[in-house]
Amino acid sequence: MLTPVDVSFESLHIETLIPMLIAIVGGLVILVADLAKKDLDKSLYVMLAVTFLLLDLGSLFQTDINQRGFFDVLLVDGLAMLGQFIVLIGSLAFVMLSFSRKNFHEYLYAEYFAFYMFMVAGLQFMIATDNLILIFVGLETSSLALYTMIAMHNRHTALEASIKYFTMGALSAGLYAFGAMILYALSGSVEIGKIAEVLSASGYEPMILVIVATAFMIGAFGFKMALVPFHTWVPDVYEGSTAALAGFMSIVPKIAALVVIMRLFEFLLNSEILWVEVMIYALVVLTMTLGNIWALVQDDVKRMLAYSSISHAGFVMAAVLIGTTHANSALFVYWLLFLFTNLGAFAMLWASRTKDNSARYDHTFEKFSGLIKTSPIAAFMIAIFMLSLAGVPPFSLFFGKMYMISSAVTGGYITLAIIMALNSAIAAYYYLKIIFFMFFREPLVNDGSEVMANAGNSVRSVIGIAALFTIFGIFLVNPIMEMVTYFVYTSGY
Amino acid sequence: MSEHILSILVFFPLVAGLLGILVDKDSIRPYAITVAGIEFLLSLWLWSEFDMSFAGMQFIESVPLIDQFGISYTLGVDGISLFLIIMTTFVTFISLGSLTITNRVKELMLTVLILELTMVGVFVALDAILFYLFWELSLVPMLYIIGVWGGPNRLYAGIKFFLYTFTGSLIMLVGMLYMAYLYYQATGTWSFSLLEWYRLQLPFDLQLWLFGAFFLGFAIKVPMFPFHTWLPYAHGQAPTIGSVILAAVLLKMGTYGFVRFSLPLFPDASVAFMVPIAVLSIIMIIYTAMVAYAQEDIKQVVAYSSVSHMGVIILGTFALNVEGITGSIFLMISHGIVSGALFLLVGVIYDRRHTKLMSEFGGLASVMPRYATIFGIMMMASVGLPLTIGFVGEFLSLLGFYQQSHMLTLVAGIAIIVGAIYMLSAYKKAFFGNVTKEENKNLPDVNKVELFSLVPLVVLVVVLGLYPKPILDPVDKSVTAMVQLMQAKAVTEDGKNRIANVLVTKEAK
Amino acid sequence: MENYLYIALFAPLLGSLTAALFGARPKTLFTGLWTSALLAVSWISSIILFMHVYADPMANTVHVKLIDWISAGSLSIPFGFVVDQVSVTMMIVVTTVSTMVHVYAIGYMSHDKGFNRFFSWLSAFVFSMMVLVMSDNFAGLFIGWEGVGLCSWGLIGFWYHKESASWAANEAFIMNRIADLGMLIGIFLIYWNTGTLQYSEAFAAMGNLDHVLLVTIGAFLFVGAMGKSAQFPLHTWLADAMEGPTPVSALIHAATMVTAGVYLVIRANPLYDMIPEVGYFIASLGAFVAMFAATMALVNRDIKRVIAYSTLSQLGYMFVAAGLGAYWVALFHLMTHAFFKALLFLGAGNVMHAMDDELDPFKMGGLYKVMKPTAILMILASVALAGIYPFAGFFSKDKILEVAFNGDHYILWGVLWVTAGLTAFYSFRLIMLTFFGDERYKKLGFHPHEAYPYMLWAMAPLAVLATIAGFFEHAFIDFVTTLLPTYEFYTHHVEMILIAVTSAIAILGIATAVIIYKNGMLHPKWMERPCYKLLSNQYYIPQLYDTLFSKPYKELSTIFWKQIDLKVVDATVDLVANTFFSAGSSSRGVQSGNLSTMLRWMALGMALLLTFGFIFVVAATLLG
Amino acid sequence: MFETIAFYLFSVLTIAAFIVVVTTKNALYALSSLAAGMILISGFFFLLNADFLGVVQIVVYTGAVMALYAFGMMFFDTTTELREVQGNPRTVFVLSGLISLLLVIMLVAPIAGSNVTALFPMQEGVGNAEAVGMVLFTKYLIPFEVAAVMLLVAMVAGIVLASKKMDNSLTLEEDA
Amino acid sequence: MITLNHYLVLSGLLFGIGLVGVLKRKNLLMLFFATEIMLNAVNIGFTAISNHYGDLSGQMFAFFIIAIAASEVAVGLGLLVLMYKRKTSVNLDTLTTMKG
Repeated sequence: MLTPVDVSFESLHIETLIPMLIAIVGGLVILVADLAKKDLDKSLYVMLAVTFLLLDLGSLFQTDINQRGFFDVLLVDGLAMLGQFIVLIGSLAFVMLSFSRKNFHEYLYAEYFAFYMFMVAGLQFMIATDNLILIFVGLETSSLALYTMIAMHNRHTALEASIKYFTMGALSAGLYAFGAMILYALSGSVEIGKIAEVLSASGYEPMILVIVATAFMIGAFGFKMALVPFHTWVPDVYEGSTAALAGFMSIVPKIAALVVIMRLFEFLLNSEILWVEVMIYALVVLTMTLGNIWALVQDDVKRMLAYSSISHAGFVMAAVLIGTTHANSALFVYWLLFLFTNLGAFAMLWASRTKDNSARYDHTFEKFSGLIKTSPIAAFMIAIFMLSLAGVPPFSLFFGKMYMISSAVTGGYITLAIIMALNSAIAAYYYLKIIFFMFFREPLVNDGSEVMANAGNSVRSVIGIAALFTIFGIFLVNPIMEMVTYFVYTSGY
Repeated sequence: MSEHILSILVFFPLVAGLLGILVDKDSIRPYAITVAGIEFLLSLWLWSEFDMSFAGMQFIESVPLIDQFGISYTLGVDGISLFLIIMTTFVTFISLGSLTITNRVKELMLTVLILELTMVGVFVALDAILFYLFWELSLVPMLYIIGVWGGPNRLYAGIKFFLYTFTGSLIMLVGMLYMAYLYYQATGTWSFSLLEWYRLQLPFDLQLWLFGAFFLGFAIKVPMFPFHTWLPYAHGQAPTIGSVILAAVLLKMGTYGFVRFSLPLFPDASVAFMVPIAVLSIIMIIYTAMVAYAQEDIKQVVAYSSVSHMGVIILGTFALNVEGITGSIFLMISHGIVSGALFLLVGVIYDRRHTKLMSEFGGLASVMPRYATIFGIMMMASVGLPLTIGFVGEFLSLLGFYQQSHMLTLVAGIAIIVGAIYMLSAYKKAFFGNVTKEENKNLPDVNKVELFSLVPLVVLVVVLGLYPKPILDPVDKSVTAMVQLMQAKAVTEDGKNRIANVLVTKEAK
Repeated sequence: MENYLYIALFAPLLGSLTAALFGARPKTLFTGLWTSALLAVSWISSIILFMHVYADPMANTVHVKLIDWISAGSLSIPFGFVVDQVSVTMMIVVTTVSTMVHVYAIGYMSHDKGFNRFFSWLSAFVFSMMVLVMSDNFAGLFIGWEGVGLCSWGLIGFWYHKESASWAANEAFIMNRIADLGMLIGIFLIYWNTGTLQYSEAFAAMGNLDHVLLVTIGAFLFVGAMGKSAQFPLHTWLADAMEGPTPVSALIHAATMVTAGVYLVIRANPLYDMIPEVGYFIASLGAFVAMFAATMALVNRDIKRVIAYSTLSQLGYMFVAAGLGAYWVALFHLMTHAFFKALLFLGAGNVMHAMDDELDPFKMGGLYKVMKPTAILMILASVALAGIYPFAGFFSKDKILEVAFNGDHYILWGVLWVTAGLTAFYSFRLIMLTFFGDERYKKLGFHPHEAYPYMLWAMAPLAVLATIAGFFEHAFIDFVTTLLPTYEFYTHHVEMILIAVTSAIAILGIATAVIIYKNGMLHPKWMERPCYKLLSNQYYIPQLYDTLFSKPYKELSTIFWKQIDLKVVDATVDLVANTFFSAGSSSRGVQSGNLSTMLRWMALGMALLLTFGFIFVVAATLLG
Repeated sequence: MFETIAFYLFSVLTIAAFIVVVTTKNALYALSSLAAGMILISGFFFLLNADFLGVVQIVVYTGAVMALYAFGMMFFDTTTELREVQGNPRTVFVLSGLISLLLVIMLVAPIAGSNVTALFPMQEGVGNAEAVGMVLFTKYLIPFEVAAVMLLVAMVAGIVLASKKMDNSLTLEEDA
Repeated sequence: MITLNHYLVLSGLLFGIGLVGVLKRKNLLMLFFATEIMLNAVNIGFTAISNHYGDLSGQMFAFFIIAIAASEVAVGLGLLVLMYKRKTSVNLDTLTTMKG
């Protein structure tokens, strides 16, 4: 007969749940508001979203580190903290972009913003646990919401993007499930911590199954992180969705995936199985290089940025490969700085979005030619973000790159460090390309009014903030490094 | 006040430049010139405040920037960098003063001021990352100058200039990071401060690798053969002011880097690489001189000539003795002045005829005697005639390197011959003979504005040629200290022997 | 005394600078007068210095140190000047000749629009020459060395609109540069081995240096000397230098600059005393050049070039003396030669003036009637050159022959002896062709006229010196040998015979010349002779250099630029860049946009991962 | 013994059914054989005495999912068989063949599992359903709730995407 | 005797079949069928293992996978409906506007 269990409330550590709870509640509130009164203006929803995200952010730091909650399903360690922090910052920044001057189809829906909140919640769950089940569920929650949001932009490209993303997502879900199954088969547990224990106890035997599991996990998260050859969705999905959403995708879901990857591969890489290291090394190099090379030949800025974000993903995967505390903190530092730079870049694209759907591309290079003549401020903004992406000091991302490369050096991966350096050099070309168009060409397409056509005030302010962070990043790097290193170190990575 | 003079020097142009946005575009010219002038005066003030009797770093300012990672905002100046700074501000001032461009002049002025910030920054930075920061940042304004005011092929030239140097310096960055890591291993704390790094004594093989990394960065900037091909394009396409600053200052960053980083950090590697580098620089000297001789475009002649001269500078640097290094530093300054002046002069004729082909000219000496005279003086300085500024450095560099290798110096000495050949033949083509072209018949001679910029240069060329002492002494002091440091740090026998021990030679005298 | 030194040194500079101020202006007679005046001042102070030093050669040498010039590491070079027996002699020679030439030039250049520029350059030259001779260290010497090079460049190319002139100027400069490299290396050697560049200290330190090293130093320094004194194989520039105005030739390419090489050897006598083998080489080269140049002078059809070649051969004589250690003899001949050769050139200048810059003596003849004074002066100079008693040339040249004989270098002596004859012949060939015989110029429609009187007066002092200088021989010996090593003659018993023999061949040469060219000229068929062609083409050496060096250099440079720099070095850089780009553009098709393909890429990734894994496992199990 | 037979029987059937699913041209066949396969799989669940799961399987799949698909198929008239032009089928079979081959080979490897201790052991005399319920509402409470959110998202998404509102696109209209 | 490996192999095979479907199908609807197959294959595996260890987590996982599959179906069908409205086709070859 089943013995009744009594669960004391304290043992639950409810505070570990609160952040996600807030996000979910936010989503529900938005839905309810919509039910209560039809066609409220989007601004209300945006502000609701912002409010709840802020609450969420605030509630993040009231729990202490390395706290487990709810029968040890939730795990709030430093990684979780940082991950959620970045996710929330990113979501906040990008949701602000919904205040576009032009109105797009998805903004007619309260659901859009509800999805946004649910997605954030899903990602938070994914981050704040080491339980493969919860990771899977969280991941799917966020993904499903994301697919829908993309489709809701409601053009043929958006639909196409959504379907492609969805289908490949389904495949990767299958891969994930299979991988998890093998791990479970090996260890009889679905909690990464336990799996690690058991495997190291059994000396990673049978090695062959460990390898299978790893392979499938690489496949699943390679898709999320857009590592070559699992990257093929990226350019199309970015192109199909709005610049705002594309920017979001380039930052937020990836950090969630990164955290999981760090949890998962931390011990797999420490196993004596050389294969894992080699494979990831190869993936990193491939992703960095090919991403760059394909970005070189793009005609559309957004698509170019898509490829470049692939390359950046490869860049941070290097940190996972290296796996030292230095590297792991470098990863977060890089991502935080990358967040603001990319935010700025995509926001500029978003600001220049028009409703001319005749051409395939929204943001061709020609569109920006001679921008310095027509609207210099915009030109300088874009220039700053591009230089930062290219890693030209003193713009913020340089320090990310620097710290990352230095982690490679300290980790003993000199060759990798040099490859990273050379890749940054290649990347510089396509970032400069748009600068060349803006500054060294005569205006041909438009009188420049178009470039700020879609920029509402909040979009402008977001751009401004991003620019500030990018320019004065040099002064933020130190606190960021301190914080990140503390969190990463305390959670033992 | 004077303890923050370096920061003032660095950031004054930026601040003034940003304020310049408010100035109306018709009156931006005087504004910018004034700013540059003040900057120049500031640098002179620095000179006056500078303690000649002290060999080490002076006016050191240090503010932690990224404490976590040992990056700090550290500035300092010693005899080696002092005159490069003054040269920079001076050249900027002159080139702004002689500016003839009229379109988008406001942008140009501000760009040049920002460029000045970066250039001064490179020479005063004592923190590797700070140095790198200014180093990279200097590419952007220069790219802008080339890209906006350049010739028809400017995009290609610009991208080539940028990517080439960028690639090199990224490798250098890796080197720096590794260096910092070594420091970390040695001391347990991160630091990018150069003065801290000087205290490291590295094992030989590490030195080799790191030297290689730094070498790429510097060599491409210098530019050393075979990395020099971006330079002709950049010069060919850049507007006069761009070429002047590029030749006068930007190239010096590379050679300065060698002196500031490669030599004191990796003495043994410097010794080990001395011969290959010397060979490279000899190829540079002779080969590019011959290429210069083959040019049809007078600006290209000057461009290649500066590559050739940089070869001599490198040679002097790698003499690894006080004479050579002092000479090379003096040569940096003199080449800055001379090549700057030559580019200005080319600009003068270009403004008049809008062509740079020597075949278009001929017999200018009779049409524009003053111009011809000034050009002649500058040419002689560039050929390295005694009593001009050009001689001192070249003489010392070769003299210095002679101690290391007789044969190589003998070959390198051919510089003074081939140099004379291309310069004289170019001068002959452009200035001698009869005036053949109708449009050359009544070209106006140099006017007041141009004289304003050229005369000071001429004066400098002669005065410093006659009396280089005020510059040589502080340089010599700092270099002596540096060579002693290298001597002390050298780990290999060969290193110890090759690096001329100052003390001994001093006694011998 | 220092002040006199400074005056002597800087007066010409002052003149040059003032003239330069008017450089671009049309002729202002003032500049000519002013510079000449300043040179006179310099001349006077040189005389005073001479007196001072002469009074007590041991004690009274003036030595000043102006300022430190270059000091780096253990190297320290001052602007130091010394007035000792040798340098003061040189000063006298230089100032005298140059003063005269200046005065002469006022007339000669009077119709040239570059009048002021000319004087500026000319005085600048004198200044550099003074620096050269007065400096007390090798670096200072080098300054003057290059300075005179520069000035000669400016003056040879004075009529820059003439292609030939500017070409000759560059040739001269570059050839000198080649030599200067040698000199520079010599200086480096001296510095690194003695630790100083001061003459006195350096020579003192050389005593305890390895012999081979000394030989190297001597050799390299002499390379420098060869360039300046246009010794074979660096001689071609001198003849071409005649493109310059005649006063220039007189001053630079006869009297002063070209003798700098000799001066260097004399100055470095402590060094060359230690290395007789090099000295002997110098002497033999000198002898060879003497003969070589004389032969070319025999047939040349250009007044100035003939004189130039004779200069060359006389320099050869000087080197013989210097090389054999008879430094004072060399210096003595240097001095006398300066006087009569300058005179000769100025005379030639008059002739050119008369014939509107016609240089071919075959177009002249019988000019004696119209320009008697010039003719007399030139004959006088030629006699001196030929070495007929009692003219200056006789004393100095005979001494050199005697030296050669004395050192038992009979071959050298023989060569020089023959050369003496040739010298006499060609100089009188010139005289005859120019001033006597039938008046060929008439048909060519020239209207020759005598030069201005003051030009003639300017020549007069030189003429006097050319006549009487020889008689100061003994005083000269006593004076200079207080510094230079004395030279012992063991040939007093044959002295008279030698003199007789030499004079004989000289007279013979004159006689033949007179007879052959008394009326008309050599029979045309002579001109067909290969040897004649060989000589008149200067042994084809210029052509040889052109094909051997100039042309290949030009071609090679073009190849370097067009083929290597653009097609190889630069191309590789672009290639690297393009590979990346083309890799991108060719492989972007991977992104076909078809969902199935995308899924298959993912599957491929998985397949690869698993395969590698499998392989790895198999390998691991096999390898254990 | 019975287990063995059942296993092989079910396996063969399932595999057959699924092969039909992936190969047939006719959507109806595919759908029905998929349903069949699902039911057979639930059979495995019962074999592995996971009764609760078996029930869920039948209910969810053959109930909900199949119904959905059926509805979908009615919506797009799949009576007209959709011609699938294959790029080159070889790649497909090579890839998937390779993968499944490797999988099979690798999965033959014996599981050590010696030092594995069950977190939630199945006690004697406790029905699977109760046990599952117990675990589900303690340990897996959070995932359960999240799954609820997920289903909500999915539901709303379905509604939104299929709704009339999507027919006219604001994105495509000028200056809105 | 049926060991765990039998089940694993089976699940592997089914997964492979699903994969074939995913790669081969152009009809999106039927492609989704294939994904369902994959997930179910995994479910078998999980249940088998959970039975092998006598541990319930596996069943839990399977349970959640079923839930996930279901919701994917919902979203997927929604997308398909939308697509069909636009293109009157569910063939994924019609979705190739974005490439390169």
